[in-house]
Amino acid sequence: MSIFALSRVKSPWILHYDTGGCNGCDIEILAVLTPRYDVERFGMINRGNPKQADVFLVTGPVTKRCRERLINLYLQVPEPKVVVAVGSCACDGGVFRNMYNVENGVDKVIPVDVYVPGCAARPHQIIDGVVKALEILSKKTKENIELPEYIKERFPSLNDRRKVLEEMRKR
Amino acid sequence: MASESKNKTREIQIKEKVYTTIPFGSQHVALPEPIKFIFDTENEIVKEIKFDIAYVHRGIEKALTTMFDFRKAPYVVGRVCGICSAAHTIPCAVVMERAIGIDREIPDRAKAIRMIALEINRLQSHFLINGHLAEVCGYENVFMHIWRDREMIMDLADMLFGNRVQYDVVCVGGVNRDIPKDKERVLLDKLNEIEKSVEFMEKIFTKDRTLVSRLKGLGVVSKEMALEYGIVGPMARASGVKTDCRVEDDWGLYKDLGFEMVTMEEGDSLARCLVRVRECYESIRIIREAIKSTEEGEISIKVTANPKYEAVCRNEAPRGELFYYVKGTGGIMPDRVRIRTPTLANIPILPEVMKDVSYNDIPPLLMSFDPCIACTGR
Amino acid sequence: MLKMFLTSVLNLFRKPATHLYPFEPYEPFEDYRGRIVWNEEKCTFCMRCEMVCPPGAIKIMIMEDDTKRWLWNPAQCIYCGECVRNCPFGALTQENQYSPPLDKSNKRDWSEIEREAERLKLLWRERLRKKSQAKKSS
Amino acid sequence: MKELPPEKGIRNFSVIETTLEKIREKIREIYDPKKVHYIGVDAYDDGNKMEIRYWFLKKESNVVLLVKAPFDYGEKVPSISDIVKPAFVQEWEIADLFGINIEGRVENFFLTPESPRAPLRRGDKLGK
Repeated sequence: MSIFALSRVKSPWILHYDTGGCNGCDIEILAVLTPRYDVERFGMINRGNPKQADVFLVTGPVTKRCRERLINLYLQVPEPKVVVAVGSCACDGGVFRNMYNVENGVDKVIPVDVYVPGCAARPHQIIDGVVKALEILSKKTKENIELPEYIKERFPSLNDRRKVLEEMRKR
Repeated sequence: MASESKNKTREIQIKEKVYTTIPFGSQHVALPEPIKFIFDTENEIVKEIKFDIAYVHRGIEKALTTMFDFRKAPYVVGRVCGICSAAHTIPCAVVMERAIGIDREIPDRAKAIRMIALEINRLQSHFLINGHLAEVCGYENVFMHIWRDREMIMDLADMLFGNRVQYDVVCVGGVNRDIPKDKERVLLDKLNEIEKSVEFMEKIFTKDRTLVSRLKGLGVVSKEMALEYGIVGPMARASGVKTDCRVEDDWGLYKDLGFEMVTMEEGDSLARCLVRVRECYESIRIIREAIKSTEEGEISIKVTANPKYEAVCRNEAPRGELFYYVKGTGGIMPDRVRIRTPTLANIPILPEVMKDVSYNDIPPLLMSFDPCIACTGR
Repeated sequence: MLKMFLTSVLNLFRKPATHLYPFEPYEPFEDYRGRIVWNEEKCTFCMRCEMVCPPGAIKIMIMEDDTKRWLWNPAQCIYCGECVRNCPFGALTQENQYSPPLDKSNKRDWSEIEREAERLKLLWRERLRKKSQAKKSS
Repeated sequence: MKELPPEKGIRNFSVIETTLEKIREKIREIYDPKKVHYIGVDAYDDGNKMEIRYWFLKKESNVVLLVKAPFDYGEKVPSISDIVKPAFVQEWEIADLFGINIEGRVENFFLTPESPRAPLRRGDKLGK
């Protein structure tokens, strides 16, 4: 299936969360939505609601305070979903690697499907990354979800996961 | 005594009944960055505000004294904030030069290129926040227009410095990339186009009925209040406070080029917005003058010593005064680096301004203050 | 009203602002700071690039048989160009092409490489010391 | 308690040295919102003693002013947020980052329970 056909079949909606980066990639993600690059050509809309999202764009090196929120958001996005780490600091920590309040990248906390390098990532790179993410999304179904050990340990059964979510919401 | 305590508990009970708590953030459509406000509202009128600004705390101040030597410092502090990256790298480089004792020897061409980087940075930041403000007001059309024109400035930065967001052009001892003659010509041509789009922006923000009626009289900051809370940047200038670090500190050539400060008296959201629009003209003028005033030549000097003195530098970032302090000990890493970012000075006034404002006016009011959380958290 | 009508009619004939990126190719500006390219013939493994790199995206591995490898992590690099400017032999250059996105199959585990490089460097220093001791004794 | 003049080219700010008891009086004396702009609060730890520092700007002469007072670890530091209104945010910040006991501080304003305690401190570790 070509990219164009794929994008016609699916209209992926984007959820974007900044986990403590420098805003550089965030403004580039916003720029992707504006007339010059106009990612709405692929049917993509940026929505703040995790329950409606398919593609989860994460920027930033994951500070300790953002970590719980990131896991919470990740669990709220319905399956199948793809996670795109945008920018060097989301991939491997970037300049913030090994600072005391930083987790060194998104993949230490939640599973990541596509890594977009660049500091700050260009709109072209983000489009490339999202297109690649859509390829992965088309292969994913609800059955073949691979949960990472980190999340499995924390939430062994689905019921537990729901309970933890409710507790998080109360906080 | 007993009746007093009874009264108090009754008051609390009434409070609990009437006040509705609305969390805003840390993940929200109107916010590209993580910041959290908790509003206690009474019939949609905000009564109490609590804020949490530390989602982005990474520990850069500590890392600058333990992980990176002073030559790498400008590249690291550029990542404090991506929107005002040049505004961070310049004072960092200047303060290191002052701590070494070579700040008088920086060539004029390097100073001019630093100024061009800073002003291009300011232009794109002002375009960004004004577009975002229009979007938050529900005027998506203007948002798209302004962001389309902003791409011209991003292209300029891309052409001159090699990256759209992180310029990385400033290093300790000067700059590491010159602007050749043919690029200067393209830059001057593009500036005319940008000036046209600034005119368009000014027309919209002064004449459009929807935007003006939405923003006028919203979140008024009087001059006394601005002085008392020590707010900085375009927000202070919109209240009539004459403060601009470009003329107060002498790292650049602003005094030689004749700098005019833009101030307004109203102090409401519209004034803050218009100050930013009018500053764009001044920025464009400064870029032109900076190109004219210097010839191609030496752009950097060799740095051989390590920082050994104490020094401060104040710089006007797009959001206001940016303060850097460095204490060197003669080693390769400084002893203490303090970064006081503009938003840190503008945050204390927010609960005061947001009190007794209707909840649906909060997003435009917040955006007119232009908070940059990546700066605040560091 | 008339003005509005005129603008909308004119807009029909104006070129669209959108750049249809994945279908239309894009050529970056000629000195865009993109990928770092390493020239093996010119490199003397002086370790300068590793020293000046702010995020630590360049690692030089000295294997146990004294062969050397130059490793660069595109997902860690901040593309500042400091290594290129500081290379005394011109072995590093910066292309104007940006890095393609990576996925699980082609992304390196950088923390493992960092650990390995540190371990190998310690071994190398040990070997150097032994060599110099042997020279002294002879 | 005397004001040291700025040294040109080396240190471009002037210093007022005072003690912890007198710092509130001193700041009340010099601070006037119309003439003096408040910049920020900072602390410094040299391994033996700590220092609290307040940065101001004299608007007329454009001179940056530093008011500093040394104190021992664990000593209670008075807050100046009733004299200088916007000081509270940065006071809470450095209280967290240096583990200083400032009046009216909020726990975990900048740090998180999981992050290291008082990361910028050098000597006399917390929880010892």
